[in-house]
Amino acid sequence: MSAQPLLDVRDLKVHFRTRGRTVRAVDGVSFDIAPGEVLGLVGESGCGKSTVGRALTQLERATAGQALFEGQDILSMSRRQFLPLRRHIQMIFQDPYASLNPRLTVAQTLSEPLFIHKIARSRKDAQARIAETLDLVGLGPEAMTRYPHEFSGGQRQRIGIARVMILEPKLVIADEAVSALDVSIQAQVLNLIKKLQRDSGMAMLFISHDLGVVRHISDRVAVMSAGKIVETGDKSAIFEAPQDAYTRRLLDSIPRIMPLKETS
Amino acid sequence: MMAVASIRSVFAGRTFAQIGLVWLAFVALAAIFSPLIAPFDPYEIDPIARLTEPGWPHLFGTDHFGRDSFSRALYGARMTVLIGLGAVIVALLTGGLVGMLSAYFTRLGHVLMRGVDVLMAFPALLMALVLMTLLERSVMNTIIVIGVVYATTTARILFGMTLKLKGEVFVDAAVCSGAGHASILFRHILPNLVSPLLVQASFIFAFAQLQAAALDFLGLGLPPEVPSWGNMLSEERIYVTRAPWLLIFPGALIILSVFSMNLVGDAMRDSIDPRFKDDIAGV
Amino acid sequence: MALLDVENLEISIRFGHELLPVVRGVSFSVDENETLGIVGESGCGKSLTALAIMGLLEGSGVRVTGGRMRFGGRDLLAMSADERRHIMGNDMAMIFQEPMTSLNPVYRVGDQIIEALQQHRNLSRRAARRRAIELLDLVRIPEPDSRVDSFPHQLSGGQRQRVMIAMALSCDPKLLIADEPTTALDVTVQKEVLDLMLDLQKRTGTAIILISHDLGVIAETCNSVAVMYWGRLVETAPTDALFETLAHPYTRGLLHSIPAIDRDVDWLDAIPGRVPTIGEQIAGCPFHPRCPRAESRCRHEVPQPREIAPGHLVECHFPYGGDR
Amino acid sequence: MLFYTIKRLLALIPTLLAATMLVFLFVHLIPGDPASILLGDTATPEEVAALTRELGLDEPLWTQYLIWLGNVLQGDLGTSVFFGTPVLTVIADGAETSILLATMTMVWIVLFGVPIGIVSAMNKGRWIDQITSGGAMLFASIPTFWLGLYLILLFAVGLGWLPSSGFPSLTDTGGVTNLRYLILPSLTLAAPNAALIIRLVRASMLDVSREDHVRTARAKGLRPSRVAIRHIFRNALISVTAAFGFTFAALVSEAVVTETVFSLPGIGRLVVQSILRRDYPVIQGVILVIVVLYMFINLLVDLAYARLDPRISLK
Amino acid sequence: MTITSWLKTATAAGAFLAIAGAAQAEGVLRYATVGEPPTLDQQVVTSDLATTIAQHVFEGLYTFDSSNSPVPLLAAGETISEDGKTITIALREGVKFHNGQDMTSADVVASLKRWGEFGSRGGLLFEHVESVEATGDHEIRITLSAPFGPWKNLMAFLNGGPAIYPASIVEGAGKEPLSPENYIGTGPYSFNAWEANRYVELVRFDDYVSPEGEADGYGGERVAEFDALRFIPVPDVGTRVSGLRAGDYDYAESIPGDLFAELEGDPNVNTILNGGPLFGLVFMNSSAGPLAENYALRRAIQQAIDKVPALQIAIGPEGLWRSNGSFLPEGNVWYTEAGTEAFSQGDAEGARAAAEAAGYTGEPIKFMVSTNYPFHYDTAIVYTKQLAQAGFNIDLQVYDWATLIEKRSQPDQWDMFFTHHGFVPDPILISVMNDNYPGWWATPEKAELKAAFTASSDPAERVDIWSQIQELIYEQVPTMKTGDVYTYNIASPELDGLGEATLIWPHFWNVSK
Repeated sequence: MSAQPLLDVRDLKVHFRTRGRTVRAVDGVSFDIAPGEVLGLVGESGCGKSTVGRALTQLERATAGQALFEGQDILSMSRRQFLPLRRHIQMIFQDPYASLNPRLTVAQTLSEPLFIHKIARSRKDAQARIAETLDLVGLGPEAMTRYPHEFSGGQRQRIGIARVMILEPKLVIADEAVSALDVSIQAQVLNLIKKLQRDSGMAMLFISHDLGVVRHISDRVAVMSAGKIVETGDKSAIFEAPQDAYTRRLLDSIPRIMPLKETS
Repeated sequence: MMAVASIRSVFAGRTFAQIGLVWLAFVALAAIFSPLIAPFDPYEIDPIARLTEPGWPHLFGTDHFGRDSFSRALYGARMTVLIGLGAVIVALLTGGLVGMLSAYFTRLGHVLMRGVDVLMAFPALLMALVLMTLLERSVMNTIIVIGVVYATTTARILFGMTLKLKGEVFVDAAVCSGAGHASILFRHILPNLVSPLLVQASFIFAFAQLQAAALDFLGLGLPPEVPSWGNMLSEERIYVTRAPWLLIFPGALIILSVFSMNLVGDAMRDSIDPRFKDDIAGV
Repeated sequence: MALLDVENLEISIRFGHELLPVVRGVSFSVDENETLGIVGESGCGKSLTALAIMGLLEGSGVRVTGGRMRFGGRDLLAMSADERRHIMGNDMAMIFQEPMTSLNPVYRVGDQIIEALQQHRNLSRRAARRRAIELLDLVRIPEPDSRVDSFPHQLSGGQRQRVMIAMALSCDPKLLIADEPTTALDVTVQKEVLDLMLDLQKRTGTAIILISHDLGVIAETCNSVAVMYWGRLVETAPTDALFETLAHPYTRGLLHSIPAIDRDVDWLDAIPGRVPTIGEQIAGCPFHPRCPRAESRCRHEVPQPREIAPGHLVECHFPYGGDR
Repeated sequence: MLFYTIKRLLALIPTLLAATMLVFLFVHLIPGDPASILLGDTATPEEVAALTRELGLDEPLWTQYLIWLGNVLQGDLGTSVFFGTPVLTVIADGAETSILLATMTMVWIVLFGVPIGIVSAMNKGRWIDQITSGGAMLFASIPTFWLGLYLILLFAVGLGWLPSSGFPSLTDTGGVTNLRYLILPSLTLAAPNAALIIRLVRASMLDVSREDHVRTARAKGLRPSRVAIRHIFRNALISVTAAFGFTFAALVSEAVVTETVFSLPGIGRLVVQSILRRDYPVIQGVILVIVVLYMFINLLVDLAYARLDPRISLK
Repeated sequence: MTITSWLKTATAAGAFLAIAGAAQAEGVLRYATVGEPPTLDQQVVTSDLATTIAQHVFEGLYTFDSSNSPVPLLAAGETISEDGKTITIALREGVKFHNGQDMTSADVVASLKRWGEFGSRGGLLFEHVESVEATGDHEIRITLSAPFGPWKNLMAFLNGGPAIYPASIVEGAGKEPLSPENYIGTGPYSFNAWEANRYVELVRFDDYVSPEGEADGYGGERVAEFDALRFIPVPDVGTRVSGLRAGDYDYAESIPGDLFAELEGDPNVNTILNGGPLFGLVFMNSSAGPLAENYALRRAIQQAIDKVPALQIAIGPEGLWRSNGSFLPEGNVWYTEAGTEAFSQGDAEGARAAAEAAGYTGEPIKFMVSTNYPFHYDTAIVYTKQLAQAGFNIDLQVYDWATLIEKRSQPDQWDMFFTHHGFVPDPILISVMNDNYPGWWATPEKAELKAAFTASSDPAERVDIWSQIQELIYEQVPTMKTGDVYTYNIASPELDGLGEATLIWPHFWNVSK
């Protein structure tokens, strides 16, 4: 790992005030991600893992803490200041049905970031880039003029990934990116994400509740519970020799398919 | 192409809604072509031919001015369309904008929606009454007043719907792409509100007719000489036994049109995003 | 004779004027003390099968269009609605996927259990309440005396699912159908709920049909497994046999698609293509467009179930481990 | 619950204050002045000016507002310019009719709306549903005054079964039988609103029937009627209740017309007449009372809502 | 339940309700009014409705008989001095107020004084009054500065007239109308209750002392047959008609002409014509605007209009209106055809030429009308059409009555407005004679004639002067008469003693059910 992390999160806190009560969704979380590294963030529902991702993209305002992206604190930036950095910090969402605007064609969805970040100079330029990116995620150029409802779940998630990849970001936050997909499709998309990550050398914060998926895709893993990170480490360390009691309980709970023998 | 297909799918198998649609088309045609089809000048007074029974050439009879009711009814279609569309435009433009902006900009919303709350506390007709007395009786003022009355409910509805859409993942996705406020509001949120807004518009259109008729009845609506169905009813209501046709025809026209609009709205509501169904009151 | 015998079940959905079959030719049986797992991806028809057995399809535009279902020797499809209701919740009970929404939010959980009890048992309200508390205790809800008066929203997801189980078990059913009972729960809670179900089964001998998309859950819980793909049962076998053989290419593909928890695999062996939609027309074996072993025969001929080992049925022309 | 109620009541104050200001402003912007109307045709401008001064209508608007507000806070809504009696008395006189009318209307709405809505929902798509929901929509499409006019012709003039108009107080000769004066008006008023409730009950029941817990209830082996009433309707009632606040506002609006058609001495007609007479204190008073009542009813609806839906915590 | 049995049940239920309805007290007259009167204080109010009600409660010294001549009511008789300046009026003795007190000259003097100072029409007489004093317990003396012809008519006209109140109430009372608890008069019915929006109720006054003589018009014997009179506001005319037909009211006023034939043919309804017609007036602005001093232009407007179609449309049946240019109807002593050749010409072309000659260049003429009175509105619509044909640019402004009343007091807001006038027994009472009435007609010619008119007490001379005034009205056109309208009311056939026609206001003494 390189000495300078791409993202360095220090004591991140996100608290919500609802009905006079304070909910400490994220309560002092610190981690870092090196360029090209995949950090898996795993935990059960409500542990605050998604909020970490949302805070890093300013979808949620952090209550305290720092997140240095290439040395700049992105948490303290205004919406306007953060805009140029958005290109480098992108997010893949869980629900491929909901994350695409049903009223926009694929081309419209994909061209929006291109024009906002002034990557494409012309419509033609944009078209070319979109076709290229769609190809990258395994979709044909004919997809451009179609609307999200004309695609299957797996294809929609590919579109979601294309929207991220078209900006060639340095850091991708994948929030339960494959949870809503059926097993057979999930495998395809996981393979795609892994391939794209390796090919582009982007770093990734992979948020998931599924330990198997996290193990498959991550280099390092952080385990979160009740707003705090209980254990961070190399994935083999976490999965083979968990130190924390919670991590152990989590791993023990996973149903396993024992009698696995290959016959062919 | 897509629009035609979706209209077809909305009304497929709904015989009544189809009939309603056909009727509304008639009303629209009458509104557009009334000067061409009307056999008489709707304002032409004839002291001799007062209160003539329906027949030829006065299909709907004549009123106490001796004016041809059929021609007035045809011109009345104009008022129906004008008031309906006008009220819809006023309500959606003012109320819609307030609702959308309030939901999107939370702090502004606190202030604006409070104001909407205040206005909502005034029963619709009461507010319309006071406003109409305040202004002069004119077509424009009637439209504005009815539009304003429905603006409050529209603001509420749009507030709720925008709030729901604001929480949608695709809005988050747009934010992550770097989209600005205007782009999110008008490119991402608004297009998703088009069909529920159409439904809301159809209900406003329908209720505006009843509201306008009630105002006409109370003598605070359209200027009385304007040929509108509500005026026809209200001006000639003392002739209910003396010249029953003067109440039956315009009454039936109002009921049919409001009913049709409700049927159409209802059919459209069943086809929109189920999340928004509860937001639109309708009938 | 098995407790539940499903033969050639066909379920169709009304789509405009057409009836599209969504479950076709499904046969299986369940015995007392047995746990049958039905596994498959979304839209494969596993939930509809469960609802059909339970008799809950009525009024949904989906209905049974063929086959037979016998429960305790009686033909379920020939029964009147009243007779069917007498079995529902009594001899046969069901728990559902969403514990958050499966309980009526406006009634106390105790009352909802009592309602089930009083429907089939001639109990006084006081006795029913006592029984409800016992049941809550049975499903290991802490402080059942006070929890009986809680509203569903005051309970956690896991607790709600336990209440559902308590309600389902209230009349000592012979058959319990659990449709994705743990999908909405966290893994730690999932384990507790599954353990509870098996434990109760041990005590009561209830037969269970467990429906899940999670092979792991099925493998840990069930005696036998039925794998569904696009409305058909492609492979049925005792659990051990199934995972040992993985005879159907789909079963095998499914298993290989799951990222393992205890090994590092660089690339997953994913099944290519996508699950066909309901209305699609596929000649021959429905899996052939995605099948690594497909040959021309698969494109033309619909495979029939074959027994490749005792109790191990496969719908495939060229199953793994079979004679080619 | 009590704490919540108090909190809600306090929260009403700013809204109410804004509402009073609006009422006052609107009413005073209306052209026409009470002095000229009161003095009639032959009054000289000097006389009008004198009376205007006497009525305090020559003060700046905001002074008038503050004076008025101060009096309102002390329970004094002023004196009717037209009647010369306290506004509160004038309103109280109209209240009997309006409250009885509203109550009777509500009874019809619940009596017709709820059962028909339930039957309609339980028979979704069948002829009985098509007739009831179509009929409901038709009724909601009829102008109130038109309906009232024909009801009078049929039942009062034609058949002579019911009185045509007016309402002698319950304390008048006839006592409780005087309620028959309110049958036609309340039916007129109920028609569109019952229609609304029918459709609402139907729609909410259909929505609820798609919820998971209804499947649970059916899985218990409950009779369809029990599922419909105890599980579907009970839950649908929550959203139906919310509509009652809305219905109240609609009732007030339509009561203005209905009371005019039937010449009922209620608050609705009082508003219209007072507007025509430019009786500012009465207009203000009535609107204020209605607004307060509306807010109060909304509060009641919210409280009922919370009682019906245990998920809503009032803490 | 079969259809027939359902019908039977329904009919039975209906019958029950109908019977319950008939339980209404027999001795109550239910009168459906167009609205509510502002007050019953006759001295200050000129509303016809107020007088209809109040004439049962309050009485003046004189009233009118059926030929519209003043006859004594509370007065016993009068003597007038030679020079016509001193009038001594003897009062009837034994007349009681509703509070039990005897009516004496003190009450009459106090009442007259307040009327003279604050009463709506009191000024007309009191301009000429030097003093009013009691000359005995039941005698008063009025001293005039100069002979004043119409004094008796003014005293007999109760509307805005000198109703007699107890001195204790009227002393110190000002312009402000009396409050209901002070409604104490001498009439056959006493004031009982005013339920806002619901009714005004009068009850029989048992100690009433009636004037002697056969009932004739408002004069003669008055007998209160009802226990109570209830005046119920029913503003919607359709409801008034339906209500009377359904038996909910015994009497309903102000019914549209078009329903006359139908109602007359209805055995359940009696129609009662009003004897004194009312007439529409279009006032012209003499104070500001294009019409202010331009009599030629006003005459051109007058020339353009044919009054008949408007009457046909606004009123309907021929019998209910008369295209009559005289301000007082045919048969009345004040009837004169002076100037009436200009009344209804309908000469569009002539009018166009005349207007041009008068310098009219098409500037808009603001014509205000209210919808509260349908016949105003209907007439205005017809006139507007006719004027448009003659090239006038009429800007018809439709308001509600309250707005119109406010606007008409502002000279810059209007050029013409529409109103109507009730029948009056003396032309001095016609509003256009009042210089302050909106329109503000106060030319030297008018002043001269008016002075002569009021100074004379010779009936023949007065009629002659009035004809000159009427001629002047047709010449200067301060207002345009639209024709006579004979309104009618409807009553239940059960009412006895109503007679064929009403004089001015329907009264219910000598009437029973």
